[in-house]
Amino acid sequence: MHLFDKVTDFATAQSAFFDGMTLLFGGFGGVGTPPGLIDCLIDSGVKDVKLIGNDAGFPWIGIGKFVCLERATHLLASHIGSNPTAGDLMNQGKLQVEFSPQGILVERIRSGGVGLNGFLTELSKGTQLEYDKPKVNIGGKEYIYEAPVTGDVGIVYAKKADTFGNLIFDKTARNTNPYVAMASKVTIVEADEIVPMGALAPEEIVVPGIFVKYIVQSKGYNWKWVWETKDK
Amino acid sequence: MHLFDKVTDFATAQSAFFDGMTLLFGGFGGVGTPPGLIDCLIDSGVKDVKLIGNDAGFPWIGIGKFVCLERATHLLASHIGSNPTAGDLMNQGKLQVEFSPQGILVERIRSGGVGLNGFLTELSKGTQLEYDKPKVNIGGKEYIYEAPVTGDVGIVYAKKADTFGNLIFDKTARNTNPYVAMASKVTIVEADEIVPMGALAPEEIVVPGIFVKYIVQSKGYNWKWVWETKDK
Amino acid sequence: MGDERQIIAQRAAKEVKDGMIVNLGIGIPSMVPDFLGKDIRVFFQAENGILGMGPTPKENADGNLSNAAGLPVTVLPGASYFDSAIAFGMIRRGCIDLSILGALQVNARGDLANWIVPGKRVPGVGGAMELAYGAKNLIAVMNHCDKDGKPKIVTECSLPVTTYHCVKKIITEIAVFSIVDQQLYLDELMPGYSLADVKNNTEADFSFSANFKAHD
Amino acid sequence: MGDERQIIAQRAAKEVKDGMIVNLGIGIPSMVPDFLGKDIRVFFQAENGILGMGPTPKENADGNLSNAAGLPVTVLPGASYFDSAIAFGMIRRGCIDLSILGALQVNARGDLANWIVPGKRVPGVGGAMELAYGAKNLIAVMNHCDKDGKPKIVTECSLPVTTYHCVKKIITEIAVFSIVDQQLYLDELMPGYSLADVKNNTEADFSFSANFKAHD
Repeated sequence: MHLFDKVTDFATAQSAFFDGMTLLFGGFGGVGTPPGLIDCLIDSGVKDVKLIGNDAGFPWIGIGKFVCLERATHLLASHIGSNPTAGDLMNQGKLQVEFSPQGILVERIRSGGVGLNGFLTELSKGTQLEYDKPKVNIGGKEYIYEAPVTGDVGIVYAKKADTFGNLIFDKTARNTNPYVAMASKVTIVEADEIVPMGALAPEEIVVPGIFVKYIVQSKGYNWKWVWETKDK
Repeated sequence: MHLFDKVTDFATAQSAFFDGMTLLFGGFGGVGTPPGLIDCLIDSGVKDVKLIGNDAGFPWIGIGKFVCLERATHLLASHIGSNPTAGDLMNQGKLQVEFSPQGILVERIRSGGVGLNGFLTELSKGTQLEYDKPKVNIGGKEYIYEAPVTGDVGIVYAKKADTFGNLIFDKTARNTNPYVAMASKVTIVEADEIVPMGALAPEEIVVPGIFVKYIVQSKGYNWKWVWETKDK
Repeated sequence: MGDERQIIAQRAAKEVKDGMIVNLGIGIPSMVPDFLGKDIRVFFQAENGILGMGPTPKENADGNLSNAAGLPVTVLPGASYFDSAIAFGMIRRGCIDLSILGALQVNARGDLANWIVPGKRVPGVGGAMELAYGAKNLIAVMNHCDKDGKPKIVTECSLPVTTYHCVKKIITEIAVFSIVDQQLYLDELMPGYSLADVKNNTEADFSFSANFKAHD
Repeated sequence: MGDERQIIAQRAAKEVKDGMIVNLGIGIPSMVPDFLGKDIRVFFQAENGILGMGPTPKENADGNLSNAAGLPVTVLPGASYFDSAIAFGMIRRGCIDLSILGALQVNARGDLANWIVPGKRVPGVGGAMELAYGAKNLIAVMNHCDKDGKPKIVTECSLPVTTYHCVKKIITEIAVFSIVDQQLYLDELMPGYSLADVKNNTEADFSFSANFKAHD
């Protein structure tokens, strides 16, 4: 696969998934989680997956669909409030959940994505969310060490991708996607539209293609349901 | 000054400068350092300034003009190669220079800009650039602690600003400017063009106006000289 | 109950001043914009990546334009989109003038508990910890007592704390409190409630603000 | 001298393969693009914030479009601009297939010294430390000896080290070396030079590569 043509089909993208992998997923409350790649993940049959992303989605939207299948062993997320099944699995000991403050989690993903070795913060000091994270004393003050996060595979949803993998996003579907793209060994992008190199202005590109491995054509997103279902 | 109208004149912006301040400046080899604000800084007469930015500019471009006036006591930068006067002042003990790897320096500025407490890296381990930075042992491995950086004042060059301070940049004049804007208590933006709110597409904005205090109208930039002078 | 929540939101709206950057939590806080005067121009931030949110769209909601609760929104002129790291950068950096959050418990020192009821509800912390840490001013809005009638303004939080010493004001359907230097002060009574109502329904000890007033 | 530098750049160009992401330092490395074949499609990255740099503009140079050395460039279709933090994120993350840097000294274990001559030249490290740390492959290009005729391929660096164990190949006007597992191997002689020239001008001990060849 040449540097300048990373467009492929879902079947090829699917071959990147494996049992026991750490999977980073973009999205915030389902918005911006690539729907076709979630179906592709479900269809792959892989299990024992360690999931890392903003939240557990909804049972019918985003990563939530996969979480409900009990094929994930771990979830690192900021909340699971929108997916009661995730809470049930956690209480039954079937899913190990680690909570992180939302902004700290995306910074941990970014830290991995830019090749740094984690960072210090006082944010969760003295709370349950300290867990057993290392404490570091700098200048007489104690901070929590937050480790970098990387994924074996990352799944990303973009508005447009060129064939090199330069990405732009759509409004609040951007959220964690840029850092998921940067922090994964194999980054797979589902794009609403795939365009030739040169079709995106250099200035508007949010994620340079250097971070992307595969690009697949989306069949469209489905998270308008999030609130449509709520309203009914 | 209302949240939605931060446009002012150089005289008002100048009142933000004070003796002994820590000044963050955007720019990379002079490109992207706000030329009007440098002149404004020189004209202010302030002294004992602690400077933080990518490099020492050229003697006639960027922060270099100010450095040559011997009114800075400290410079934290990745190189001073393009400004021999900076090297002379350092050797004479008139300017205390701390070198940082280029990408680590911009991450230190970013760390301050996003309200984190510094980060770990193994980058400069065992070299002179470790200085006396704290070492942190995580999981049996030793890392260098890089402290966050913030400025009392930050000077930024943008292509366009709206009156709220939303910013877009021009090509490689972007460089460190977004993080200088985020990491300074008083961020002053010199913009080539000032536009009404709504004139910039929400998607194209690189720095949200929330980080900006003052906006001044640029009289144009001058760093084409960088290489024009070299060629002669 | 629905009415009480609206009354709380209406009172909280008075704390929103012209020119502020404001972040609103889900539940009661999300009702605050309905009660803002026309002369109040503020920018609402959402931690999923918007600054400058406008009202809920009447029709043609965009699936890719929602607030942090996943509900459809619009944007005002001057709005910007950005990624979640920048969104929380703003929050931790202290760029949010006012954060209004729901709460499960607040104690007299301003400790906030709003992320977990062990063994029962485990929603997770979301962005609450960073908002509580970073906002210049944090107001907790909530019903004065929980569903079982137990006080939510307590001497010590029995629920796990989200952030210590962060709440600066509490607004309930019964009263408004301030917390200054880890001391709880009664600012005012809400319409229809008496000092006895406050005393009977508040576990934490409190003093009276210098400008305590029974009604507006 | 100018000619020698061109010969070094021409040899270095052979290491650039189709589909690579390449970062070039200032000096000799910046001449490498002049010697690439038409069938080699690569993307050049500049750490000030470009991926996909094109050739130097013939006229109408844009003052806001330069490479990391401040020299005017153009961009190719598919290029992107970004800030310096992302630029170095790419570099540390290992996205650069090949970095070609100038050097003051390289020792037999691949330690690179190229940022300071104490008491004389104090340019500062710039982005060299990160490129040396992060690039998948690092080639040092330099004259074989310094201006005083002293060998630059040394047993131990006398100058402060930029990064340890990072150089994988050394290209000079006299020879090409590889460094594998901290061992120095002579790969080939450059045109016009003999093995005696190499031995006379190289301080570090070296072995011969399995595919050592005198000339191309």
